[in-house]
Amino acid sequence: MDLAYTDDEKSFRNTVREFLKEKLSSRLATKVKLGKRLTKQDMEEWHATLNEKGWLAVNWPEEYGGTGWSAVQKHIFDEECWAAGAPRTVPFGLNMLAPVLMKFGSDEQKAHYLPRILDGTDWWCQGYSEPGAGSDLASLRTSAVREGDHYVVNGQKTWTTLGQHADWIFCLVRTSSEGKRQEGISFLLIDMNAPGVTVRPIILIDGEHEVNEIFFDNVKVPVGNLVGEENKGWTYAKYLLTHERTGTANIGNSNAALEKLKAIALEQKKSGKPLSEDPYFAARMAKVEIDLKALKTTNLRILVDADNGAAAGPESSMLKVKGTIIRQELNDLARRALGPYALPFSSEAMEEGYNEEPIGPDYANAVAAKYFNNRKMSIYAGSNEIQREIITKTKLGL
Amino acid sequence: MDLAYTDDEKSFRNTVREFLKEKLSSRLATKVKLGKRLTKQDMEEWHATLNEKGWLAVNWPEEYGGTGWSAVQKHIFDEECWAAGAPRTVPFGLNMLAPVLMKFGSDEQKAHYLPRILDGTDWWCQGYSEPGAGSDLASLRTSAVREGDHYVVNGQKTWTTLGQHADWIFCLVRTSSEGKRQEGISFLLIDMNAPGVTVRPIILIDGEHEVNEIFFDNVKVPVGNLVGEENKGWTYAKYLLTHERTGTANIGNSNAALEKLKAIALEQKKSGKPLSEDPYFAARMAKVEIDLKALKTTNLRILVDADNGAAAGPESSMLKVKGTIIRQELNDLARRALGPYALPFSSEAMEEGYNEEPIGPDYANAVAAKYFNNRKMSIYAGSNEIQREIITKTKLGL
Amino acid sequence: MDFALNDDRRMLAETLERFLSDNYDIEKRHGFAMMDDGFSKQMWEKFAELGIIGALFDEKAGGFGGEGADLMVVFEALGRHLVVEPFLPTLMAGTILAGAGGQEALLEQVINGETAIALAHGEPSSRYELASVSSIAEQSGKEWIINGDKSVVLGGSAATQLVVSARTTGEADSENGISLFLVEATNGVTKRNYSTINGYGAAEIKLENASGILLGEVDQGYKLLERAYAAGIVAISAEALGAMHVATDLTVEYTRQRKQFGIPIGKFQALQHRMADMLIELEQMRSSVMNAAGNLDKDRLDREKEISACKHLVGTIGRQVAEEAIQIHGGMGMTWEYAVGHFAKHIIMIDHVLGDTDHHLERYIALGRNT
Amino acid sequence: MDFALNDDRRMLAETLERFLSDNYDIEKRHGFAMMDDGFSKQMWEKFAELGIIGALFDEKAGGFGGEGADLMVVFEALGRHLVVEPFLPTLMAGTILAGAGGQEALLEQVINGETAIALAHGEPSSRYELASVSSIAEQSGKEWIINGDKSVVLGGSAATQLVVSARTTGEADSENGISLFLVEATNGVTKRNYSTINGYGAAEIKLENASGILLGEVDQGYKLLERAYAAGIVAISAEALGAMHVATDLTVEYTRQRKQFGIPIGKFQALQHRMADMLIELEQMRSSVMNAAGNLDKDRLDREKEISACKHLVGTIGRQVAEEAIQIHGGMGMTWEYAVGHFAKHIIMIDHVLGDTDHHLERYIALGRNT
Repeated sequence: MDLAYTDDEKSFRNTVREFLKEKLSSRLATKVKLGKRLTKQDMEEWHATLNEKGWLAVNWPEEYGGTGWSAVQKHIFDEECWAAGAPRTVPFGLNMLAPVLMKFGSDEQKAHYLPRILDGTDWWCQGYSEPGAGSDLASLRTSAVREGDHYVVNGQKTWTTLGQHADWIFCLVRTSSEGKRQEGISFLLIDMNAPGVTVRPIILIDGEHEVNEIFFDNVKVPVGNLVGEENKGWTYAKYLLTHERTGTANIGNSNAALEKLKAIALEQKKSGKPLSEDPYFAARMAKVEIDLKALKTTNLRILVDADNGAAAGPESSMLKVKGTIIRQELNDLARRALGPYALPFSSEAMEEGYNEEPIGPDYANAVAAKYFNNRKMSIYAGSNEIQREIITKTKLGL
Repeated sequence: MDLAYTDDEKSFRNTVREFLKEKLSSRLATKVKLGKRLTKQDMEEWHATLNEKGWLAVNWPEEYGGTGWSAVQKHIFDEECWAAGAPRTVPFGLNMLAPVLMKFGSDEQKAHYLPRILDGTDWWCQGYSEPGAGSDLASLRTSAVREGDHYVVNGQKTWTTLGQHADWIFCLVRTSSEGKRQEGISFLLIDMNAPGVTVRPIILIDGEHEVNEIFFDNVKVPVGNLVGEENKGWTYAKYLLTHERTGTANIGNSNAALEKLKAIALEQKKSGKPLSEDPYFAARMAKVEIDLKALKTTNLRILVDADNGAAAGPESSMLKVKGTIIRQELNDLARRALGPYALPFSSEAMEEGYNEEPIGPDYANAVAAKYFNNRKMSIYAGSNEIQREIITKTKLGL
Repeated sequence: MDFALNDDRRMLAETLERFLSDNYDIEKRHGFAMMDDGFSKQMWEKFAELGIIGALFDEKAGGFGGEGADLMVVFEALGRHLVVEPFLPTLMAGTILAGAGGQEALLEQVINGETAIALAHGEPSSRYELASVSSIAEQSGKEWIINGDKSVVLGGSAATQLVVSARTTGEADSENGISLFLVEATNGVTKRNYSTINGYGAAEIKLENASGILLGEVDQGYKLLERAYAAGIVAISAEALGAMHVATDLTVEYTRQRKQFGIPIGKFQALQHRMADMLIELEQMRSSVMNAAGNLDKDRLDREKEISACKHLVGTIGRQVAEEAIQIHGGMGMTWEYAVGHFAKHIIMIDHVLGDTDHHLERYIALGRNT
Repeated sequence: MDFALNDDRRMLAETLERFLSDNYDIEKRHGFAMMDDGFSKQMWEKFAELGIIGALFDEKAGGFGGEGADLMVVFEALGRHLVVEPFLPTLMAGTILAGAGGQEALLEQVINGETAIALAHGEPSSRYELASVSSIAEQSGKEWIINGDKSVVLGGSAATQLVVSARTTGEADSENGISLFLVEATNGVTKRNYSTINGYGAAEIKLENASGILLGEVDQGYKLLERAYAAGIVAISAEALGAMHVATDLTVEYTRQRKQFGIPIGKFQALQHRMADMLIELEQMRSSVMNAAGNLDKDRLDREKEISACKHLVGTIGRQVAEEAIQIHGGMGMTWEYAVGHFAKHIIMIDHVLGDTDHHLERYIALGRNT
């Protein structure tokens, strides 16, 4: 048992830090740190920067152009990126589709799609949830009917994050209604520009356009866009769920949020003294810091185990639940730290070009909005309720 | 809307307070305040004192020798008794059996049993739970088979509080296995001295003998001891559950515990200053005080509504859940306030006669034990889980 | 002890509830919030006609209410519909005008809905400290000249008359030496208007040699302020209660309708237990609002302890109810289109108005030390 | 970064676990706790034979362990069986003897199980403050004469040699001026022995002109104490972790067996979700114990922050796990006969040993200010 980083790991951290110092523009870092709205171009710019360095696909094996990093390296990279204010990478192509293609896709699919994810040619989004199929994903109804060398797709997907930017969507669709509900599902790649695909924005309570509904009206999809075998899509989707564990715990994100919170609590004054010296507020900050410290170790333990070939268990569910609890508590403390200045909100001030004087401190505008926006964290990607089911069911075997 | 006590209510409080000053022995009050073990004689003594004044049966109508008090009067009486350190009255005969007898018992039963509850001739205990029938009470299996003018009872009851002192037990027994499980249950009064009744103590984690198992081995019970109709016992038991709402919220008990906690926190020093001045501890005390303040009003609102004839809803479940949360939090704070002196424990020091010098402060010995003992509050009388079911099911109607 | 409403108040409650049910659905509400100054002047006039503004003030002040129970009834209904019209600023500034005396004509205009007023008290560095006033007022002949910055002035955007606190003597955080002034929002008053994240009109206000009329006695403004804050806290807490009620009802109803795995999600025990806790806390919240409302005209210490207890619970129970309402709704709870998210947003942001849950917990403890 | 145990430690863990499984069921444990001084001398000798006492100390001190990871392995196993023998007092007093140097002969006896030692540090009014020492030591020739009261001395009942803290200079709560002494528990030492509520032997100790041998340097005892407390906290936290593990496992298993309404209660979703939270927090607890153990020999500030973080979590997670374990068991969890209540009791009472959850939260904050 040795909890210290090795010299190699320390030097890796320095390399990452220097890269970020050199290549992450202060324009982007400022936007991220002030919680401003990122444009499609912002995200593409950052992907390109990472790809140039060969650091975009941190979870891919080297043979496909990935970094081949260890779990600890990925963790360090994630921490440093968040600390520097780098935008997060868009996960749909990189971390969700790619592993499925690598494991179940044809050679042609791999050769065609993977490089285009890296070089930014294709922006992917995810088509899993439907209005009637949230936690109960297997009840999905979007249908794909084989007609010659095409499938004809009809139905609706929802909660599709950043779908408004996407060139492609990977979908779970129903290709059969026989057998168990899980058995008739297939994994299909659909061109967002195909006739019959419509995108409708969903506006969230903080006023942001982040998710979408996607409608399919007799959309023709070439048979070659099927991944793996017909009616086996559920297996592929489940593979993904247990496969990808980096990032579930939100460590880097929470680290950065904690640092920001500390800065706010130092600057905000309560009866003339920094809020961070208020015993009650300090206690709440310390509690979440202590939780985060423990989760960092839990996360690394699980990642290192996974690197060493440990079978996937309910661990990623644990990381998801605790990670979002911590992140959301940090959101709550940040809005609370602002006092009355949590109230004013200007949507225009979320844009880069905005240069009026801020109302209250310059870091205040996005804080309450972010609190509301991040309520999604305990809902998406398998709600915390579903994660708790997975944890106990694995343990109880009932 | 007027939240102030009326002049009549204020003067009633004074009358109660003077009675307690005069009639509650300092011997008993000291035992209660130090959390010492009460003997059967202690409890009988206090019952007799109350009965002499006509204040024993606070929930009974006057025609049966009760006080006929309003909800607010009962609340005031309860608060004052706890504040003065009076023992709580033993509820099994007074508040559990009596209302059932009054509503469903025969005239003979009422005439025979009710006066004997008041004058202390009969000590009652309750025979509901069984090893296999806790929250799922309807699955009880103790059987009563009619043979001539007797029932023959076989089976086992458990968690019978103070059953070791009891002369009589009122039981739910199975008299039929036909129809729904609830339909074959009867309400039977059984003499604890009848041949075939055995009492086995259950020792709790704090070392106390408070609950018992009761075994029935071919116990002959006269048919006249059946309350109401055969196979209708479930109705009577349910009547009781929704009927009796005074006391569910534990207001008087929690009031007294809060005052005791404040006294401990004032006397215990942390870095030379009273613990009550520690911001973090003070915050936790204030939180529970604020919760209790609100619950006091919730309780009175519900009791006054009930006095005014409001139908029973899930309110008593709400009072039970929140009341026990508050009481248990007070237990937690009290043990915490003691610091290292929560650790020493002497069972002998729980006795009245003990007069060695205490280890640590004299109020310390029972505090941790009480914390553990009171974990029962969220388990007994319908666990808090069951209460939550009742609340939502009533509200959702699903 | 009596927890029931008298007939007048029951009628007031029914009138207001009926009016809001007919005229104030969530879509209309969003529309009103988007108007100039963040509310509908037409609705405001209708509220005046219905006597709702008058219900905030007692007869001496030209109204026909003004007790804690009146505030509770009115604001709970406002909270059930997320009403954006400036009731809270009107109540707070009006309470000071009434307490100071001599402003009957202005109050009449206010009650008629003709003049909008607001209380400009908080400052950029005062956080929630009531006695923290750095703005300065100096006497110049019969007039007072005021300089200072006022921040997050709710209703400040619309108000043409401002009640302004300023220091006439003492240290920046002393209770003594605060005076109150009536200031016309014209010469020497610069407003920067904006909307709060939950949709209410507010302003940052700069006073540069603004002239004001003294309200009440010089240096003695703190008492009037504290009383206005007490009324404001009863009101905003009742408003929060109303919003929590709707958020809980929407949630319970949603779980009856929404199916997953073929059954209503309301049948899932984990959700049932959490909703049970919401329902329990909602009753606690109602009790606490009653305690605060019922003590509004009692001794200062009794009043202020109940006030701080109540506002503390608004923050904690509010957070629980708002977050659970969103979580149990799932994605739907996150959308602009569906109502529940707006209720949650308002409940949470009320924690930032008139002192948050931590502030009032600390204040409750401090008040306890004085007994 | 490596979270695995090396082979030696894995063997140690297996040996100890096997021994305890064979010899230390809950009935036997209750028997040992009822013996004189609250433990079994025979078991203590066997532990010595197995080398478990030696595993607490490094080679310089005559042991073959003593790192954080050794403590974690040993005490987690002890916690899984609620072992009542005086490992914690031995570790803490022994760490001071080893740190002070010159006590190799005594340490050898300790490691062989021949001599029982304990650390007599806490005083009736010191609560959890490490620097709060009012006992006084004065030099008289080569000897030191000590007077004072020591309270809740774990293992004090059995110990024949005591490590005693006393003030040789400075104010009653100053870190500077504390010295440590080895005191034979005979002349001038009066013990009042008792059992803690969770079944461990302890004593109130009065020192009246007791004579002691100085350990380490005069006035410089605080550092040794802090290091001994750090080791003690790693140990007792690992012990708590072991007990929490069993409490959780018993609970999960109980819900698989126990039926209500015809189905195992483990199928009830509300309980499932709460058990999921227990399991999550148990992993957090393990991580935190690892963080503390892994930093035991690092820089003081790193070490102490991890130590206080860990002990804070022992209090909060411990309370959650213990209370849920009882609650989910229902009445069974309350009985002396069934094991889970005893685990819950031990977990809760550990919060009162070496500083509780609030104390360590505050300490963690204070340590953070020093960075």
